[in-house]
Amino acid sequence: MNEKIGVYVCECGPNISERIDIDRVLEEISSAEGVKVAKKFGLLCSNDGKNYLADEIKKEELTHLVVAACSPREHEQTFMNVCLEAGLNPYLFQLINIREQCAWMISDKEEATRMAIKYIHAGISRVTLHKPLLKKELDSIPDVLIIGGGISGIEAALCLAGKDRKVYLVEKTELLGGMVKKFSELLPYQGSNLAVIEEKIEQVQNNENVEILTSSEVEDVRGFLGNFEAVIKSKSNGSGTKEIKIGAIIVATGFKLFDPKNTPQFGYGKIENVLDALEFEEMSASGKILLKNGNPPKSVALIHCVGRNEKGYCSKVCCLYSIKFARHLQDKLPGIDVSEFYSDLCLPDKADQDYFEEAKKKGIHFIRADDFELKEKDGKINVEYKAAGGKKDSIAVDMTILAPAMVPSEDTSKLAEILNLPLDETGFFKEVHEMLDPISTPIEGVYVAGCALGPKNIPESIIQSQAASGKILSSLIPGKKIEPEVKVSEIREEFCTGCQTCLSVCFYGAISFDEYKGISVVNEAICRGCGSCVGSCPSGAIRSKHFTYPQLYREVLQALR
Amino acid sequence: MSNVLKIKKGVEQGANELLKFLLESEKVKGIFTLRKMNENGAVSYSLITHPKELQNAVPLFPLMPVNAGKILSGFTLKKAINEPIAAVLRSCELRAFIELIKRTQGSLENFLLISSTCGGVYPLKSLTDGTYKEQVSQYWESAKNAEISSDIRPTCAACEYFIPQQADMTIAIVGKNDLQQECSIFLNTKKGEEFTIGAPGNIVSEDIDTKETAKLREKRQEQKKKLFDELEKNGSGIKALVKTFAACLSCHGCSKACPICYCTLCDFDSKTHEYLPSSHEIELEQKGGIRLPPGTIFFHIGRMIHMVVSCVNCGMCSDVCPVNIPVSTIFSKVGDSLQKLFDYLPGKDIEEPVPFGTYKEEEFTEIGE
Amino acid sequence: MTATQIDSNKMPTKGAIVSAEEGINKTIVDIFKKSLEKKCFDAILIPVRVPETEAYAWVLLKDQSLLDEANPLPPIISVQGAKALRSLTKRGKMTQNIAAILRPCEIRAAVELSKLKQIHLDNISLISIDCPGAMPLSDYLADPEKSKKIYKNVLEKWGENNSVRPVCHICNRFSLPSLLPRKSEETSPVEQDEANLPSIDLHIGLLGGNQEKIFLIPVNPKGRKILEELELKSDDSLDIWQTKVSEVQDKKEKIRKEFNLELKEKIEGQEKLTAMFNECINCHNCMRVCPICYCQQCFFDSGALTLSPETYLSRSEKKGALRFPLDTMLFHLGRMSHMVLSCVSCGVCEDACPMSIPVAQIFSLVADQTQKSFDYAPGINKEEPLPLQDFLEDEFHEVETPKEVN
Amino acid sequence: MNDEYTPKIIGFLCNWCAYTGADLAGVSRIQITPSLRIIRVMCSGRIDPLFVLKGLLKGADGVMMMGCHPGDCHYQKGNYSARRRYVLLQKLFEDLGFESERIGLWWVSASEGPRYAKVSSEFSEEIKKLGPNPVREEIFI
Repeated sequence: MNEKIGVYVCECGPNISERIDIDRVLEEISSAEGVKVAKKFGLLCSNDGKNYLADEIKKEELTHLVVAACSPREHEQTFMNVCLEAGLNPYLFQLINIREQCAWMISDKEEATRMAIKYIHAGISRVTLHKPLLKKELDSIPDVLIIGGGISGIEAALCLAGKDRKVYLVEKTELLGGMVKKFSELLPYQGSNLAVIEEKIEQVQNNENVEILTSSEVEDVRGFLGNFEAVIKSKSNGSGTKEIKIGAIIVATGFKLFDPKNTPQFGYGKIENVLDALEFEEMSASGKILLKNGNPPKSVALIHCVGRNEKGYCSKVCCLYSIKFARHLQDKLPGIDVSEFYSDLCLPDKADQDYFEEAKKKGIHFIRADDFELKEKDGKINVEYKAAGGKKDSIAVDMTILAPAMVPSEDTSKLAEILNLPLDETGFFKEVHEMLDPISTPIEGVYVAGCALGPKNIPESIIQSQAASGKILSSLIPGKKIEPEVKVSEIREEFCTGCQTCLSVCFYGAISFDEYKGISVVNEAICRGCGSCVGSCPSGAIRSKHFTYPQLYREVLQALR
Repeated sequence: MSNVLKIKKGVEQGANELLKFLLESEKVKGIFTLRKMNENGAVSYSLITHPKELQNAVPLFPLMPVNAGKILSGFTLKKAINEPIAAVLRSCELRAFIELIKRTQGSLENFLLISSTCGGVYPLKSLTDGTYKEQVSQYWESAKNAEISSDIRPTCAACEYFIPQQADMTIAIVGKNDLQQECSIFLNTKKGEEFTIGAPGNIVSEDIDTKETAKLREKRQEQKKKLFDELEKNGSGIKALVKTFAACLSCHGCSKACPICYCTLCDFDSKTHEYLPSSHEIELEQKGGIRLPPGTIFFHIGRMIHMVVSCVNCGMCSDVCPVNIPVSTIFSKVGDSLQKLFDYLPGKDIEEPVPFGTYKEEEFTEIGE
Repeated sequence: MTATQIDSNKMPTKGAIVSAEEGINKTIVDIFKKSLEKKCFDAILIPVRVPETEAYAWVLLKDQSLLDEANPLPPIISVQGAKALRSLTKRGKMTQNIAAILRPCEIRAAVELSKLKQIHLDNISLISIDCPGAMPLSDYLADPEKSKKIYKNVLEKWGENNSVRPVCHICNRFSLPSLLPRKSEETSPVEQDEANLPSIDLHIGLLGGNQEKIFLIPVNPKGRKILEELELKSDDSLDIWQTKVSEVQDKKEKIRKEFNLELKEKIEGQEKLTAMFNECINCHNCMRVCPICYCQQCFFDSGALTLSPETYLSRSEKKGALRFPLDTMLFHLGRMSHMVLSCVSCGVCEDACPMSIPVAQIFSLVADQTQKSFDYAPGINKEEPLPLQDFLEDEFHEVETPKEVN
Repeated sequence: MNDEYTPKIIGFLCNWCAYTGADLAGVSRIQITPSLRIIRVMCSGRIDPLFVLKGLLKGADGVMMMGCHPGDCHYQKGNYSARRRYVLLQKLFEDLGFESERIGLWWVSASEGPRYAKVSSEFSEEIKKLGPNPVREEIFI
């Protein structure tokens, strides 16, 4: 072996120098096999430090670099860049964490020093087994697939098309607009006039960057960020399928309403004139708010939170639209008696409170209650309930409008399977991080926006669509190559027996089976390098680059010296 | 209750009768079964395509030269067979075959699977030293009385899965007191029934699980317990393992004979686990002495980690071990408890995923907290 | 002359005679304890009995106390010593000085492996010992106590007690010095030029010592140095040893001839051989324990021979039945063709065969003939190239097609 | 056994949660006994049971596996595979009469510096009680 390993210990100001006897470290390790130089430096991550390292690599003609400093989570990349500019492959470098793991954690200087030496020895014997790895670059397709032609999908389409991206907008039904299309009006302070929605739909339809595929569904998706292939099945024109190539995907499949039949106490489907929210929206949109017998209702009960207990979450928007309904009824049918039955009021946005207060002024009764039981009683609906105080009570009304929970739309789970996305316990898509990364999914290049993630109002959905578009515009730039993970798994053909165990533990679908050769094959562009497959391969045929068995084994041995 | 084909002949002749019928009626293209190779009793599996060769067929012969599951896997590794072939295997061989198929090491397609309620087999040694000749005489007697026939392999004497899973037909042996007069062939599947249409003999309806089978299962379970307890005599822990594997030649014959060890090149035979002279010298410094070749225990436990959840206790490992290490006993002991832990019975259900290709989010939740 | 014939005049004539009242084993062990004290070696490779068992394992040891259970000549060969040595030095040479005490066939396998770059002999002193043969593994395992008694007798009645394995019973290479290469007919191995040192440094002679003394025989300067360091004079005469060796040698040669003739009878002709291998269950134990079979991945395990089911069917239809596992014959003959020229007839293959097929006997018979035809003796001379890595221009004309046909 | 004895413990930590958590412990200057040698892997799913076995047979007194809490795996489900493999090892060691207390699995999130310090110190104490791994003296493994 003719390695020329350079070992550089960072004093990290006082952080390391005061708690570890660096000189002893140097004298211990300078004799290790393959080590050409062992030196210390004040602050290696400073510009001086980086220049110093770069010069050293060139001057000493180092074949491998070992830096003992802080956590790789902090400065691994920094020093890899140094290697790069000094003409040393950045993967022939190992950063040893003697700050967090030794200096800062072990009070006794002796011990800390001893531990540091151990770590560095391990690093040295490991680095000699490192293989130079090369960054790969792949062309990327800037086009985007949007699944779902509701308001979220439309908004995203407009954002992206506005930046000259080709967009495929796939909608299951015959027409765009989704749920919003069914609404009679928006909240007044949202510009109650539905025309704004119509405008958006029109804009999309007239935008030549947007290819609209209605009555269509996504059947299959293969590939990875920048290079997806999707199969779109159209139900209308003789169920033909269409193959498209895109670089990113936005899922905006929205929601559907909880079926009140699952909560029989509300009599939905059994008792006449018990409607759910959407049915009422359509009714009022049609301008004819009538009972089955053709007469307008004189009294209406609105019941919130239908299915909330069953689902276990608040659907956020029901309170507001129920108030909207109440005021709508008052406007259209003067003198009508309207009662709102709620258990908790959810009025999150700044304008909501006033809207609610006004409603109360207008004489709408707000009754806090639960344990409902609706019965038909001589042509009317008798709403029995337990009031807040706990006392049982009831009123008879002509019409009841239920506000059911929002639940994931049809075939959400099917789509999740196709895209290999996780769902949360409520059945909606699961974001990477509710707070820090609320629209990304574990699959790079696939985003979710709007009610597909859970109950939302229109503004929130629009914000998310814009956010998703922004993510795509900033990560998928036309002409710019994408650099997939380098520390991926590789399969040594001659050892692979083709048992396909690895396929079953790969959560990215990065491994496929080559029927002809009878072996598994890793798609390095999809692989994220987690190494689960490696841990599962009995033949030892899979290797995770930069974390191979021998490399880790060297660390084990050194740990036990 | 299932339909049973009764052939009015001794069980062995009856079985041959069945095979003869299947081949002559051209319901199957060939028959895969044990065949006599010479007079000192050597038998080996054969694919028989001509009826005349059936005269040497000994489908129920109580010896297991190799695990047939391994053979059939190699047979169908490249692709599935496209014409029906009848294969006569024992319960553990069938289970092995199914485990292998789960790992895409073969295909069940177009196989007519014929098995038997298994009385166990004799160790290969008894063939080489000729002792099986007198033993075999009482084999059928004890099978008939649902006894554990003496001198069968310890693994077999302790096997409770002698009623095959997933076979199309099962030739009943255990506890059949009319063995010498008639051969009862249980038709477990539609396939089994179709293939026997027009076969000699009459159909009756019977249940394969009987008092006798229950009785034998009990005896075997007791035997199993005894067998496992015997392992304790070496004590436990690393000392015990060292004693148990003291004579190991590192020939890895156990893994070569194991049907579940399907790797073309065993990880433990690969360069990955070779030692550099320097690491030898480090260890020599630490211990004052090292065993060569190294890694004896590492190999056996390592192999265990790789395959034991799928171990079908076929006993081949012990049978081929040149130094009589009770490999199969150790593996079945560990296998037993791990399979219980993952609620997995190897070879029971071809749809059931292998424990390490899958997981449940809600399992073992107490761990790691 | 082929290396198998002994010319006792050419054998080393001087060595150290050490008395062995406390028994051969103890005497030898004590010598090696001393060698550790005197730092002749850093470590010693020798069979050691595994505590609380009757098994023997190879141990590379520094710690003298481990030598208490050591036995340079156990009743059995468990792992072939060359295999142990290979596992130690396959990936490179040792930096420490190591003495390896091996049986002649193990030494020879080691030398073959070093030619095949599977063993690095640097810093390793090979020390051979007169070998009365080993007992069949199965016999020993069946009753260790009895076997040990028998083996004592084997050592006493050298060459007569045939409870050793057949290949051992007919082994004519039981004492290495008799086979060592020489610069010229006149010189004894000790007077070798440095360039062509024999594979072993030291030999432990037992023959002729009838359990009362042993002979430490240096076969090169290094061997002499070792004796000096052990404060042993190496100028005792070795006549008794020599005479006994050649005496046993003659006996063995005779037994060998007869035995091989009979064996030939038994196996010659395809049918007989097929019948013999018909019992093979394809476990490949023979290959796995064979010291010469060094391939990481044996071709016959590689799956290269796996065919499509159709092919198997049609093959079966030709004969009416097709035996599985397939290609057992192909395996044995193929393996033979791969390694028989280097076969040292150590017999471990036969020991490991669960079907008791006389593999070793067959292989050693074939080895005998093929090696003769190349005038090659495996593992005798480090410098002698492997027959198939070497050729003479003027050889095997008999296999050529006649140049002119009239 | 003397008080000087600090056990040799190997810890396989996943890069995203456990290792970051360990760093946090350092940043928060939480002091621990210097018995644990960390080996960083990308995901707990990468931890090959053979590493754990090898570690113990090579004389480690204990082996720790640490990964993200269930549901938080950076690679979605890697830690579930890890958990199964750990359970396998645990049981297998029990069945073989090994001291299965010498191996352990813990979920440690990136923010759980204190938890990291706690579990590693506690484990180290446990191992101290067990004493050195008997394998260290064993020549015939």
